[in-house]
Amino acid sequence: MSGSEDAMLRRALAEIRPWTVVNLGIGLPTRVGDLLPADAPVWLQSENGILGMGPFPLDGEEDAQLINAGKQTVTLREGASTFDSALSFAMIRGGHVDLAILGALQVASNGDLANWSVPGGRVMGIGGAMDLAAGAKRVVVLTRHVAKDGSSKLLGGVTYPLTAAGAVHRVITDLGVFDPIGAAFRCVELASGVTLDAAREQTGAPIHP
Amino acid sequence: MSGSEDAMLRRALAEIRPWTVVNLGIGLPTRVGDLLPADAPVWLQSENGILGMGPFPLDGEEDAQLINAGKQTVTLREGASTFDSALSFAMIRGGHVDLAILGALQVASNGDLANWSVPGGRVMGIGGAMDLAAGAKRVVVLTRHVAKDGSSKLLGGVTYPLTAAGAVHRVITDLGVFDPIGAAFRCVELASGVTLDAAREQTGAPIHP
Amino acid sequence: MSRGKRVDDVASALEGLEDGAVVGVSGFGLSSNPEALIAGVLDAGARDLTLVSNNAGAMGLGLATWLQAGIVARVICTYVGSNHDLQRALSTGSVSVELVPQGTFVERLRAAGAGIPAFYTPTGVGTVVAEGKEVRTIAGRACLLEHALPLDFALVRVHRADPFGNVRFWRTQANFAPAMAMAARVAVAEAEQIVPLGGIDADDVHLPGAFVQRVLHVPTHADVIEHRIVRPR
Amino acid sequence: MSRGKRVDDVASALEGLEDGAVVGVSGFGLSSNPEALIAGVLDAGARDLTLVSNNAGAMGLGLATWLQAGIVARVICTYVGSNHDLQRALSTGSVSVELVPQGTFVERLRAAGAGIPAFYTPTGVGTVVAEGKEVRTIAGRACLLEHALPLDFALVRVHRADPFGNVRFWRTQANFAPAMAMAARVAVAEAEQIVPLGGIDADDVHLPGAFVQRVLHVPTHADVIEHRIVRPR
Repeated sequence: MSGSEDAMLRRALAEIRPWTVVNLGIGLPTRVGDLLPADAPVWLQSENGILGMGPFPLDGEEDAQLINAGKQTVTLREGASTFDSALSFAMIRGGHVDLAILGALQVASNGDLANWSVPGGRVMGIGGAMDLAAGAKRVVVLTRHVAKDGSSKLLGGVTYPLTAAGAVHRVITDLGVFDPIGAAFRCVELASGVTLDAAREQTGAPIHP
Repeated sequence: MSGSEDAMLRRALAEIRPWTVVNLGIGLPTRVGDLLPADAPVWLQSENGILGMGPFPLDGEEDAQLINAGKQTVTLREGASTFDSALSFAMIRGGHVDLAILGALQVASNGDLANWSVPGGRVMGIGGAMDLAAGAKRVVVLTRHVAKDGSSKLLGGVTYPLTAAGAVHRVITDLGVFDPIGAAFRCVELASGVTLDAAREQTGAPIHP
Repeated sequence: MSRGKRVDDVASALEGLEDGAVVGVSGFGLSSNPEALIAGVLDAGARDLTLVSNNAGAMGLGLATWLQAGIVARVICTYVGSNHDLQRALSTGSVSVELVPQGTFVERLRAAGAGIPAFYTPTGVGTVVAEGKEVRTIAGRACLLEHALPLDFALVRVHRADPFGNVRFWRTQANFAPAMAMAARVAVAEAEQIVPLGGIDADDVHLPGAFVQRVLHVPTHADVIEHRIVRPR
Repeated sequence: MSRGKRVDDVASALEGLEDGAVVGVSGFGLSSNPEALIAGVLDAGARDLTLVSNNAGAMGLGLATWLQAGIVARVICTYVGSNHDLQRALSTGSVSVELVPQGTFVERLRAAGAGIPAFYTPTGVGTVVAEGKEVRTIAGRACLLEHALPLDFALVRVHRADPFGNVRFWRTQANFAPAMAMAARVAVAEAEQIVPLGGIDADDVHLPGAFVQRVLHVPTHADVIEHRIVRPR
């Protein structure tokens, strides 16, 4: 793990309040869960039907029918519950997930999120992405600020296929924390050693201090 | 119980097939359940959240939180399940109740049913009546042929507030068994000692033999 | 045992209940009532309530005491029956009453909790229930458009709860409780038993804690039976 | 033990499965698959199927074998991911694929089973999913009209079943099974364990037998794990 990723994960962790329900998207967001103390009163939701995921199983204790939405073997914490997908998405769409931490391909300053499809790329599918983005009470995006091709992921408007409009409340990147406020992002904080000007240079939308 | 009521109940019982789900309305229909052998593989549904009602409890074994939709203390048979009202009405409205045996104030030859409200009378409420009539796979009405005021309950059209349109498949009365077929009822069978002419005299719609 | 969502008393359980609130209360007639919470609302001082309940009490008991106390402005229910207080309120017009088919009633609550703002149902087409509603033919069948019914508070009776608000029901106790809890901004579970986290196996939870905001332990209840029918021994 | 809805073999379980049928199959990737029924469909001879499944198989296994065999004309799913057979079918156009958000996917199944012909959801507004669909603002929020998704057959994996078809699931095994069973004309439960009537307490039934038409006992499964992640001991 790079230093910046570690800082990103810890900053995302700080968004989590006790006794709440949190859904962590596939990839970097999933790893936020690894930082949670085992006895933290936080209930990780997995859209395939778990509220209260625990850590990965001990070697030899994995159960093929106890997986998360990334199809990884997982465990249950004390006070967990299992249920079917209809109830799971009632929970998600109905606003009972307090916080979703999701990955992104692009986020716009108006809160639009694109995280399911790259034009011309392989079709991966939608899964629970649209429901989570549209339904969670609070949506925090956790992503590197700049894509591998050098383009900024924080833009004035998304150009990739939309996941949900106006859905994102906060973006945590390796450069800092930015809230979409309409025509611009507001800079909530900057990562260690990052200047506002540097962040602005790498962002496709205005950033207000 | 009068002889004719006994015959009506037994005729209604003959509508019930093994390994099916049956909802019995309040009043006379409920009493059809009393005729079922204890081990009959029939699952009585109660819209407040039971599939598989058993007989009334033994004195002293009643449970205030195990009641039927008529708020009577009941028991569970082997293989029963309990659930919430959302699932219960999903079962009803979704066509998973094979047979509903319901009471009626009026039934029309086009299958229209009125069984929840008398104009000018006390408002009793709708309860599950409209969902059961609209949702059950097969609706059989069990009622006396003629109301206490001498008017026929089997009519060319209902005049009381409608419960559900075109919902009724069969009517079992003290005069016989009659299927709504549109502009008329078809006489399926006559009760012992009842002539077709006698049934016609007491019916507000044509009866085809 | 961790405190979690547990509250110490009825007053804390009802904190934030304001005049004009829309309050759902589970139970079927007098069966499976959250009795302490129902009594507590009388003391809480909130008035002009919209009561969402299948029967709104019976025999002068339960939610009928709210009608007697005059704190209810509007009732959304499915059945009036022998609830004399509601009959009286209906005939004098002291409260407005919206009668809803029971399946539509619970589906509207479930919809509110599940993020479904409206749905179509065949139930009620051509009846008084259809008045003023959009009718649309879908897949060859006429349907009514019905809207979600969100609640400010849900007061629900449960058998067992843990500090996160995971819940189990007993027999026909669930009825409208899950849908109401889902539909509510604040769902309060009146639990006969409290168990620690892990006291209910994950596969045995009837309603996950995500849908419950407060848990109140009330070990004993009057549990009046409306129609006690028994077989002789 | 009473026979009830139990069938003796896969062929009996799939009786009546015809060309062009709409078949829902539960499971999340290769987890919790009704493996015997999936294999049985290859032998049953029905073609031109519409497959309703979250992933339509993975790693060339499970439902991917249906794609390989060319018996599927259309897939309704939520995720393609690393299902190479589905990727190939997509790119060659050999099957038509309808991608649905997972919440809408399961709600459409649940709606079909619950007698709700259509509903509104905020999910997918402004996205490719909205193409050709009615958009309507309800309670201030733009929503899509989505229709029920009824099935001819549902093939679902369950942990335990009794002869009436009452069912329990294990851990994350349920996923789409309850909604699919509800949505289907014929729901077949592939059960690891069979218990007599009464073997599941009424309060412990996850899916009542009203939603299950046939029960097939299949005690062992391959249960391939796609991403085995463990902590060292």
